[in-house]
Amino acid sequence: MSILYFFLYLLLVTIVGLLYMGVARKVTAHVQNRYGPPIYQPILDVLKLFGKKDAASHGVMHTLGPVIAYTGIGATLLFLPLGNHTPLLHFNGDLFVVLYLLVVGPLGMALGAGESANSNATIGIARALSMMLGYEIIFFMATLPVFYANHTASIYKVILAQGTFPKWAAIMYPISFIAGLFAVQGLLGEKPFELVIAPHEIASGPMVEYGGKFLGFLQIWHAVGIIVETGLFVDIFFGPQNILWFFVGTFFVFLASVLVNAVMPRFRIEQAVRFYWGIPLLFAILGILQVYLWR
Amino acid sequence: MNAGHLFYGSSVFLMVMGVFIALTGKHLIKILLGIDLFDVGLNLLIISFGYVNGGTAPIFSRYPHVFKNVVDPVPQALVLTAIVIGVAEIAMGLAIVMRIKEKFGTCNISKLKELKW
Amino acid sequence: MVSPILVIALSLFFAFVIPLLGMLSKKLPRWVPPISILVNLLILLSNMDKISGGAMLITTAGIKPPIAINLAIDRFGFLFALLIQTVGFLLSIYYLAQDTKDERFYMLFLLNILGASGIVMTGDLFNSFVFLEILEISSFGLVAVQKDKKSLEGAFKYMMIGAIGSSLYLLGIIVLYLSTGSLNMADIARLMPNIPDSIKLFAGLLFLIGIGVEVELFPLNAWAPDAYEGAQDSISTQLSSIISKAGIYLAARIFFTIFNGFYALEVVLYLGIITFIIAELAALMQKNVKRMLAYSSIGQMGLLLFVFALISKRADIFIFTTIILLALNHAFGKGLLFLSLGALTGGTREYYIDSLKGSGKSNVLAGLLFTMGAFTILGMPFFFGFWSKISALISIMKAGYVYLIGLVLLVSLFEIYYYGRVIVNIFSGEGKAQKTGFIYASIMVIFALFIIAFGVWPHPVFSFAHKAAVALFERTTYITSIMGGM
Amino acid sequence: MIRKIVAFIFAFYFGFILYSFIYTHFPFGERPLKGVAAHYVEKGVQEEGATNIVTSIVTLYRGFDTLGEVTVLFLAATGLGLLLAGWKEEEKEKPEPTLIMETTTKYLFPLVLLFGSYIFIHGHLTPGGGFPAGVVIATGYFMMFIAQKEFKPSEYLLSATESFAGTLYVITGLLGLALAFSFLANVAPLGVPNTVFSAGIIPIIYIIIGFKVGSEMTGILQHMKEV
Amino acid sequence: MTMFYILLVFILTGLLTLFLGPIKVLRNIVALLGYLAGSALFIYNIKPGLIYSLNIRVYNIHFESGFSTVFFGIIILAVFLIFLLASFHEENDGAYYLFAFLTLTGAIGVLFAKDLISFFFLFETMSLFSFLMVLKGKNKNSPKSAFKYLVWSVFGGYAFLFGTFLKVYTTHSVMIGDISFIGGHIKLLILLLILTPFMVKAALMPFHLWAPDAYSDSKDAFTVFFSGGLSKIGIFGYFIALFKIFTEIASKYPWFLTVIAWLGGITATLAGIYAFMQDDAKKLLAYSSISQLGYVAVGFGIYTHYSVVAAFFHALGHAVYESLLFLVVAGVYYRVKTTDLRKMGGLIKKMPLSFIGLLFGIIATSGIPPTIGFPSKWLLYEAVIMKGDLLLTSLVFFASITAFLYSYKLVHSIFLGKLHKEHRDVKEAPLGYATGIILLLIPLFVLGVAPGIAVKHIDYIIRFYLKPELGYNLTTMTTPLGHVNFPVVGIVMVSMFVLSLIIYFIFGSTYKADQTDNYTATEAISDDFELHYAGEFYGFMRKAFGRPLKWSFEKLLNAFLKLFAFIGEIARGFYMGDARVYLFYLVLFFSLLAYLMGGKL
Repeated sequence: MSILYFFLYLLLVTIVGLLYMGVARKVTAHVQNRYGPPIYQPILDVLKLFGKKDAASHGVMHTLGPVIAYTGIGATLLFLPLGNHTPLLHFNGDLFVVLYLLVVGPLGMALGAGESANSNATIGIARALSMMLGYEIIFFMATLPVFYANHTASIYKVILAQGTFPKWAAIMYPISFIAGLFAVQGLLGEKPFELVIAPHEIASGPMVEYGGKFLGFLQIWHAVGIIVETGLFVDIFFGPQNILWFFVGTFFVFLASVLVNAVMPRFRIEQAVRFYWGIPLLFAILGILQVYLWR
Repeated sequence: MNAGHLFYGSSVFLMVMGVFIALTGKHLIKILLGIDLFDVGLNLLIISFGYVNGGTAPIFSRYPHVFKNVVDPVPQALVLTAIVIGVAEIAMGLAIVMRIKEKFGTCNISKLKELKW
Repeated sequence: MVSPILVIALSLFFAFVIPLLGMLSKKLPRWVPPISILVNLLILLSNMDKISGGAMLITTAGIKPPIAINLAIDRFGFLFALLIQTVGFLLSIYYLAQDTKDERFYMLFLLNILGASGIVMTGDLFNSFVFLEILEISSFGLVAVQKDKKSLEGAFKYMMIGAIGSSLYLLGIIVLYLSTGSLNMADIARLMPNIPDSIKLFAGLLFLIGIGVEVELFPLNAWAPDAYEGAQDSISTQLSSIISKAGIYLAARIFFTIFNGFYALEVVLYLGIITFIIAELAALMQKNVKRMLAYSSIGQMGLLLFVFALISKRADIFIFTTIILLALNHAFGKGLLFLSLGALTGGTREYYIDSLKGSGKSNVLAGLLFTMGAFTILGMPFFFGFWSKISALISIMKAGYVYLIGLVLLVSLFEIYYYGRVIVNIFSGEGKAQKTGFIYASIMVIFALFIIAFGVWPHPVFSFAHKAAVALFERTTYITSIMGGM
Repeated sequence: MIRKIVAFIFAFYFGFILYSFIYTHFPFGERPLKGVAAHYVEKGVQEEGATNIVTSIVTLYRGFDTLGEVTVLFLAATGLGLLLAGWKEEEKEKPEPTLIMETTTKYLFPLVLLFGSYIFIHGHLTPGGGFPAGVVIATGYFMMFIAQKEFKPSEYLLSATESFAGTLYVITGLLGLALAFSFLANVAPLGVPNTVFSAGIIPIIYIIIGFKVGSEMTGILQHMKEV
Repeated sequence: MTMFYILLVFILTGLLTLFLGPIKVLRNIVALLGYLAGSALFIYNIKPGLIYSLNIRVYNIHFESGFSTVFFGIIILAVFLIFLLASFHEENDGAYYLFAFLTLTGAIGVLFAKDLISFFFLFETMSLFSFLMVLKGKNKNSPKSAFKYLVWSVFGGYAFLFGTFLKVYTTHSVMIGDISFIGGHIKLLILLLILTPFMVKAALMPFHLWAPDAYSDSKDAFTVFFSGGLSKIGIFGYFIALFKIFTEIASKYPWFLTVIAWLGGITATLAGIYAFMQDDAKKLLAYSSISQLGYVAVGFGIYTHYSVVAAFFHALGHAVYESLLFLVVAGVYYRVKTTDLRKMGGLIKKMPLSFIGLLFGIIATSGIPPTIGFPSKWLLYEAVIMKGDLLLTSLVFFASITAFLYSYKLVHSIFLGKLHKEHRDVKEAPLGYATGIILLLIPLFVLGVAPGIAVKHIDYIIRFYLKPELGYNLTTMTTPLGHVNFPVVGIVMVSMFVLSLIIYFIFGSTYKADQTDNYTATEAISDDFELHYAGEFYGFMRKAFGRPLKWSFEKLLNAFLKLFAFIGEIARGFYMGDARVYLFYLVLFFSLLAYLMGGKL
């Protein structure tokens, strides 16, 4: 029974994620004064990709890469509470489990892309990993005060502790929240941190050698990724009390990110990393100081 | 001014001159002579230590008549040894100097600067 | 009953015989030193059991001390005599394998060993001066024997300082004679309390300079690097393993047994540590490996003297055990270093660190032996040096200078630095192939075996050194065993 | 100049210290004989039979020193020989000795040798002994070196004398060890003091020393001359 | 007595291999047999609580075994087995095994030592022979690196010795025992001095300067033991110093622990950054090793039951995956004769087992579940947050991000990307390496899923010193902050993987494409075309870090050394005069002393 439940869960999140992507394209198009594709377009794309007869593979790892990527993000999803809704699997100390599982996806993709022997792919990966030095640390530092203040390492407990509006972490720890917002932009890989894909520069980076069902995998990986990443942020800073609220929260966070994306140019990689070590880091540290002062 | 000043003074003076020459001399043989002078001064000093007021040489030529008042024989015996040792030292030194003169072509001490590094 | 005086008498006899033998055949003289020293060793060993607490008294001219000269061998002196003869024996074997030389060289060598053994065996102060002179004069000759610029210069410098130093030593003896009326060490030691302090001070100062030259004490040791560098390798071995050891013996005898630690020892305490520091600092940047070893040798002697002088702060037998261990370690370790350095250079007398590059690879044995020598000097475990170093530190601690241990260790770190640099250098790059003769190699291996055997199982050495230290420590026993119950 | 001044200051400071020390502590001639010196003066003649106390000290009481002393001289001679061996002789203008010198030295030489022998034979009776005697003998040779152009004693002979005398000295000492259980013990009969055949082994040792020192000094002089 | 015999067995094995030198097979067999004999003795006979002493005249050697002895002993012996397996294929000679076994003797002996002098003896033995091992090394730089290693380890050893003497002086006991009762601040000095060699061995900054060079320039097989085994002595030393010697450090000098923790954090971070800037596989791994050891220091610095368990477990994990990584690199070097990351690539097809080894090695290094790297990192984060040092937590987190960077660089540059032309005939690493890889993969997973096996033992070691707070059983851990069930994480991942595979197999088919069959923006490429992106990997990060990357302790140290060299030159000037000057010293000395004695004359 629970396995079936899990399938539905995964399917739901995947579809919602794909729809978010559709929204993103639509919004960006409107911002740029274009019409844009329909919102469901990414779903069609994925179906088409999976429907392709065959796909080129450069080797075992190249084949397994997208599979591992989806494995990682799927496993993460299981530990992520969608609002007040108890996650499928949970135990109290899951923050670090989530954080580490979150890495499995990029790692799988990186391994797969690496084997393709295409320099564009590897450069993309190198950028992706380097970017982590920027946004991951900021994200982590931004969320730490929340966990610290609630004396737990469980995301679920943090949600429970926040309850309703005035107790939102976003309001209690605004400095950390701002730092977290910066981090989310990088976490989602949107402009100005769109260095990994950088279509004009490195031909969509890690994805360059992927086609057919591999690309399909990567698409749904990305889709779930959007939900998981924004969801983590929303869980921690807004404490969504139900699943609807969760999706509303993730949607708005994502929308904000997309809007920024639409108007921003792209950083160079070292600029991006250094950017994170500037103001966001300051905010993150101030956030930590704030929680020290309040306790 | 008693005899003590004379004997001690002159032998110490010899020693001082020996040191002074060894310190300031440029020529190797001069330095060796300085050292020798030092030795000589020392030997004289040792001999003068052995003097006993009014004493005679410790040779009892009219044995069995024994003089009670003789000078100390021990420093004399020691000096005998010391002189010979001094001679040996100087002889060895001279041999070295001769070789130095041959190898370096000079006896100037400030030219002996092979051993530095 | 084989009288230990034969050690000296027979050596002299053999030395005098060498020219006669040289007239018969050019090959004969080189066999004299090994035979002579072997006989000496046998004589010494046959007397091993007879020497117990106190000193063994051997009169000359059939008259009891203090009237006549006597030999006084206690366990301390016996140990040093054994050390000197052993190293001497090994070196004499080494010379056996060298090219034909003037037979007078063997005479000089034999007399050098004789002088050192005489110093450690005699019980008479003036007699020790005579032997000291024998030792010194033969050393000048041996240093200069190469007859090239460096050796001559080294010999001359050594001679100048040595001559003045020993003259002052003589003056010291005379001062003591004038105040006690005796030249016998035990007798003087007995009468020492009667001498006014000011005379003691002055005599101590004179002895300090005289012995300081021999034991390479700080301001008086400037000749040492030059002489070590100028001399050929085996002679450098001799300088560090034999001559300086005789100096140590003399220092212990005079400053402890005679002066009973009065004044001069305190000066030695400071000068010892200063010597250690300055010499190690000087070695730090030295490019000429042989000169570096010389500095290291001076440094080790400084440490040894420092430890020795601690006795003035705290009377403890352990301190004497330590100096014996240090002396043994230094004798074998430094000897091995000089010899293996000679093997590494292949007799070219090119000692610069760059010219040694890769020599340890082409001559693996010599390289390894050099490394072993360095390790024992550095006090690495499984080498004898470990125990001597630990003992030295324990002695320093016992005397209450616990913070000085830090300083000593810091300075030892310099040692690691410069020895490590050489070791690394000889094992990197490619050197030209050279070979070491069988005898040469086996001599070095015997040195190394001593170091390792003592290092792995130090128990016998400890007990031997301890007994010797007791003999040195109990000066009243020494005095009564020479002078009779007084 | 500065060097000289500094050296002067320090050398004189050294002298000043030394002088003031000895002058305060060992006033000249006011020291009574004590310790071993007193013993030598009182008992020396009975014990060893030599009227010259210094001699008996040198050869017997402190005979071991003398053996060492002889060794030092021997060492110097051999060392010198070793260092100067293989010297490349340079041709130098040497002044021709005059006829007077040549002739007188020829006659004087045996006399000098005789005088030297006299000194070492009477060493235990009168001032002198083996060392001065040896030097006197060497002086004789020195005279010959200067005055006679062709004079050249056999190196072999010198060396053999030297070695032989040395070995004899040691053997004498060993005799003492064998007969009286003490090295250099006076084993020969003491005889009547103040006669030539007295004082046991002292004359023997002095004769040996005389030969030895004579040959060694001559050897040294000869080596030096050849350079 | 057994303890002594174990050491004796190792020493004798070393000597035997030296004398059986000429025949390689015989040597290998003897080494293996000797090792097996020694470790069998260890495993069957060493129980906590054994005591043995041996008298050598002045000194008494005291041995004692405790829980920590068994724990570290087994780690070291296990890693040594891996080293032996790999070294069968290395170029070795008699002295090679002699040095290796004596190093082992020292390392195992240190675990037994009960008094500080024996400890020092065995510790120096270990340092000395590992130095010789590095000196024998594999390339031109080895002697230089060995020199660096020697100087550093002796520096540590001497500091330890100084500390020992201070302790003996103040407490009159040479045993490893408590010093917290000593008055004054000298006990802190003692602690610091005693801790120094372990900080050096565990390459804690700023004592790490020797490590990258020594690790990368020693023989590949030995590096496995060097990094995996010997660094554990450093950890053991932390334990000895902080728990056995200064038991009340937490209450008396809490700031000292904080400093250690922060040093650990800085080490982890900076070493991680240096690691991903390296272009040499072994250098990269060396820095990674240093970085991982930094976490251990953090664990000790936090000084709670959780953190110390985490530190111990991390040390264990470090032994497993760092050995694995070095072993794989050794195998690769054996085949392709280079460790330069820019000269390899695409070896996955040729050396699949090695790839799997390296892959799981880096996964464990990065701390991704369900491998051995995860439990310790999880616990460490919880511990640091509980301590309340959020900045340190962030620093440690930053360090673990760098782990992803260098891990990927390593695996990509060696195994992924384009295969070089000259490597087309490369075969899988030989049997010894393969065995080693498989042997190491077992604990890598087993302990990752069931950490309780080890945690139980660790708890025994430290529960005597710290209040046991961590709740654990075979597969779970519980702290006040949270709870984790390791097999569940593993099962989730495996089942998710299976699901993804099913999706993969449902749709479409794949065909194999050649490596040159690539998107290159219409440029035609041939076999010779350099497609592999390995040079200047993360090169842009140099710009990101900018100037601070150029700062280094080494430069500071060199400046310091120059000062000493200058003093040395001055000291040497003393010995450069002519004979008259030397005589002048003599006269001066006389005058000075006479002047000082002054009126007394």
